[in-house]
Amino acid sequence: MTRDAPEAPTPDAPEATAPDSGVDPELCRRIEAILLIAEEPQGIVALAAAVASPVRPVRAAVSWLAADYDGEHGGYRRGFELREVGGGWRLYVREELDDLISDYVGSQVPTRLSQAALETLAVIAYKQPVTRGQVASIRAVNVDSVVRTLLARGLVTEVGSDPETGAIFYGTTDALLAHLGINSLDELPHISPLLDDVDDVATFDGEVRR
Amino acid sequence: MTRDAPEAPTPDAPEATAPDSGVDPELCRRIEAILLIAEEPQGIVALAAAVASPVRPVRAAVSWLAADYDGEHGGYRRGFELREVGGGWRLYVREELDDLISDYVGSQVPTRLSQAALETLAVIAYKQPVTRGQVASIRAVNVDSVVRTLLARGLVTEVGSDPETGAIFYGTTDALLAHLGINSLDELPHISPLLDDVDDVATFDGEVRR
Amino acid sequence: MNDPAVVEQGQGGRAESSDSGFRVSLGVFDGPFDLLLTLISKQELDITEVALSKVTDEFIAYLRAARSADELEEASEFLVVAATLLDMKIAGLLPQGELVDAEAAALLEARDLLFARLLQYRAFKEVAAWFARSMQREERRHPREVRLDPKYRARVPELVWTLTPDDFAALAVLAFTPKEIPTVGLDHLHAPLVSIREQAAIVVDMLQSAGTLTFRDLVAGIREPGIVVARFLSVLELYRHAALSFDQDEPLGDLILQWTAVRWTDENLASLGADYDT
Repeated sequence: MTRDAPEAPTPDAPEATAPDSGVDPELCRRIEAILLIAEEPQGIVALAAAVASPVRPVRAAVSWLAADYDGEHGGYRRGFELREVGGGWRLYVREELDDLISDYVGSQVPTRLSQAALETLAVIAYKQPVTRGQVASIRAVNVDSVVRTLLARGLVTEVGSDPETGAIFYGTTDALLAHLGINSLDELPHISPLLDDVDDVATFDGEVRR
Repeated sequence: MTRDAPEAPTPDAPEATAPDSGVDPELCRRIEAILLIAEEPQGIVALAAAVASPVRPVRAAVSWLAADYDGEHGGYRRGFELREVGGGWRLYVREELDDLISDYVGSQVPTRLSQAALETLAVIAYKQPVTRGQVASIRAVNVDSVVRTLLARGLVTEVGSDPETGAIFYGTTDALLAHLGINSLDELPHISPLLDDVDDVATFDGEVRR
Repeated sequence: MNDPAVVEQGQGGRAESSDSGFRVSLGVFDGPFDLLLTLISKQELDITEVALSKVTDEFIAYLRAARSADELEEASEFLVVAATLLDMKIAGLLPQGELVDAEAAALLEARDLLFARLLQYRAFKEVAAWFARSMQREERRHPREVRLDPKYRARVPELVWTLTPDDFAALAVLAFTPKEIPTVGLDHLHAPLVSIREQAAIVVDMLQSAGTLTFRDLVAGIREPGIVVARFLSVLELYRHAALSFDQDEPLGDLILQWTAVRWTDENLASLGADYDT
C-alpha cells in the first residue's frame, strides 16, 4: 500500500492503537474494507485470503475490531457491531438501535416457518445427517413438503446419500445458524440426555412400524 | 434508547469523545446505524429526520464521525470513510483499498456461470417479474447467493417490489439479450406447456405462513 | 396422581403457553393437554387411569371448532401423541410385577422405548419453540447489506458465455421440471415378485421333455426361496389341472412328478394360477 504513505503520518493522529495492541492498523483497514462490502458472514480463513494475510493476525485483528466497535479501546461504543454469526463475521446495526432502523427502512412482514417446519428443522439440526424417513419416524408424519420448504429457504441442504438405499441425508446450513443468531451448532440448547435414547427408538421403530 | 442506559457507563470505556468534542455519542451511534444500512447518500436533513434530532447537532456529529474515521480523534484511519457525495453522506471503502476490493469481488464472481446460476437465470428469464422466493420454490433450493452473482454480473436486475410483502421482483437485462444474441425476450424459444404448471408451485409456499 | 393443580403451578411457564390450545377434562385430570403429557412423562399421572377414548372425543370436538392453521396443525401432532399414549397404555395395562418370560420383558422394554419416544418428541417440540424465538429475535437484526458499488462491478473479468437461445430454453425446461424429492425405494425390502405362471411354464417344459422328475430336480440350482415356492405352487396347480401326478415313497422323501397330460396347450397355462392373481 504505497499510496498510503503520504497520509499515514498525520501529526495529530499517530496510529496509536498499533503499538500497544500489537494489531497492524493496515490489516484492520483491509479487513474493515472487506466487511463493508461483504454480503455474507466472512469466516476467518476467507477473510485472510481476501486480505492476503496469515490467519493468526487476521483472527487477532477481527477480535480487536469487534472490541473496538464496542468501545473497549478508549473510543465510544459505535452504532454498529461486529458479530460472529452463521460461521463468520459480519457488521450489524447494534441491537439496541434495531427499532430505529426498522422505523427507517419500514419493516417487512417476515415469512415465518410453520410449527411443522420448525419441528422438522429441529430434528434435522440435532440428528444430522439424517434421512427424511428418519425424520418422519420421529415426527410420525410425512415431512416431504416441509423438507422442500426448508431446502428452498436454504435452511437445510443435502449432505450425501446412503450408498445402499440411495436415501438422501440432510443437514443444516450456515444460513440457519445466521437465522438463529448463533455461530455453531454447539450453541443449540442441550437436549442430549433425551437424545441418547433416540437411536434405540429408531431401531425399535424400524422393527415395529415397517 | 432507555435500553442503552445500563450498558453506557462501562468503567474502562468512558465515552471519552463526548465531553471534549461536544458531540453526543448516542447521536453518533444512531447516525452510524443509519449509515450502515443506507444504500444511497443521506442528506443532513434526511439523517436528522431518521434519528429524530435537530439538524445542527446532526451536522456536527457527521463531521465529527468523518474526521473520526480518518483517524483524527486519536483512533486510527479506518478502512472505510464517510464522504459527502451528491449532497449526501455515505460510507465508502477508502479509495486506497479499491484494488483490494476489486480483487475480492473478482474472486467472488466467477467468469463462468455455474449450472445452478444458469438454471436460476433461465427461470427468471421465463417467469419475470419473479421473486427470489418463487424462484427458490421452482428450483427447490435456496437461490440467494446465485441471484447475487447474477446481479453482480448485471444479468438480472431488480424491477420492482411487492407492495404487500416488500419482496423484490427480478427480471433479466439487455446484457442477457446481448449474450444470447437476440433483440427481445419474445425471441426466446417457446416453452409454455411447462410454464403453465409453474403456478402449482405456489401451493408449496403454503408451508410458510405469514 | 396426587393433585394436578399443585403440579400445574409448578409447571409455570409451560402451562402458560398451552393455555390457548387443546384442554381436556377427565376424571383424573382437568387442564391443558400439553400439561397432561408433562405429568405422564414425569410419571406423576398413571397412564392407565387416563381414558384415551374420552381424550380423543374431546379432541375431535375441539377440532370441529378449530379454524386457524395453528389449531389444525395440532391435529397431526395429537395423532402422534395419542398413538404413543395408546401404545404406552397397552404396555401399562399388562401385568408387570414379575418378569415371567422373555416376552413380558420385551413388552416392558417396549414401554420404556415408547416412553423415550414420547420424551424425544416433546424435546424436539420444545427445541422448536426455541428455534422460533431465536429466529424472531434475529430477524429484527440488521446486517450490513448494501449493493456493490458499480465501480467495483465494472472491474470484474468478462463473463464467458457459450449458450445459444435454444440451449438456454433447454436449461429452462430442465429448471422448470419439478424436482421431486427422490423417495426411498422400498424394493430392497421386498423380494421381487415371482410369477407362478412363468414358473409353471418352466415346470411344464422340464416335465414334458423328461417325463418323470423329482421336485428336487425341478428346483436344482435355484437359490431364491420365492422361485422354489412358486414352482411348488405351480406343481399343485398343474396337479389340479390333472397335468401331472405325484408320488412320495416315504414321509419326507423325494416327491416324484410325472407328466400325465394328454392335451396341454398354452391356453391351459394362461389360466393357471388365476387364484393367486390379486
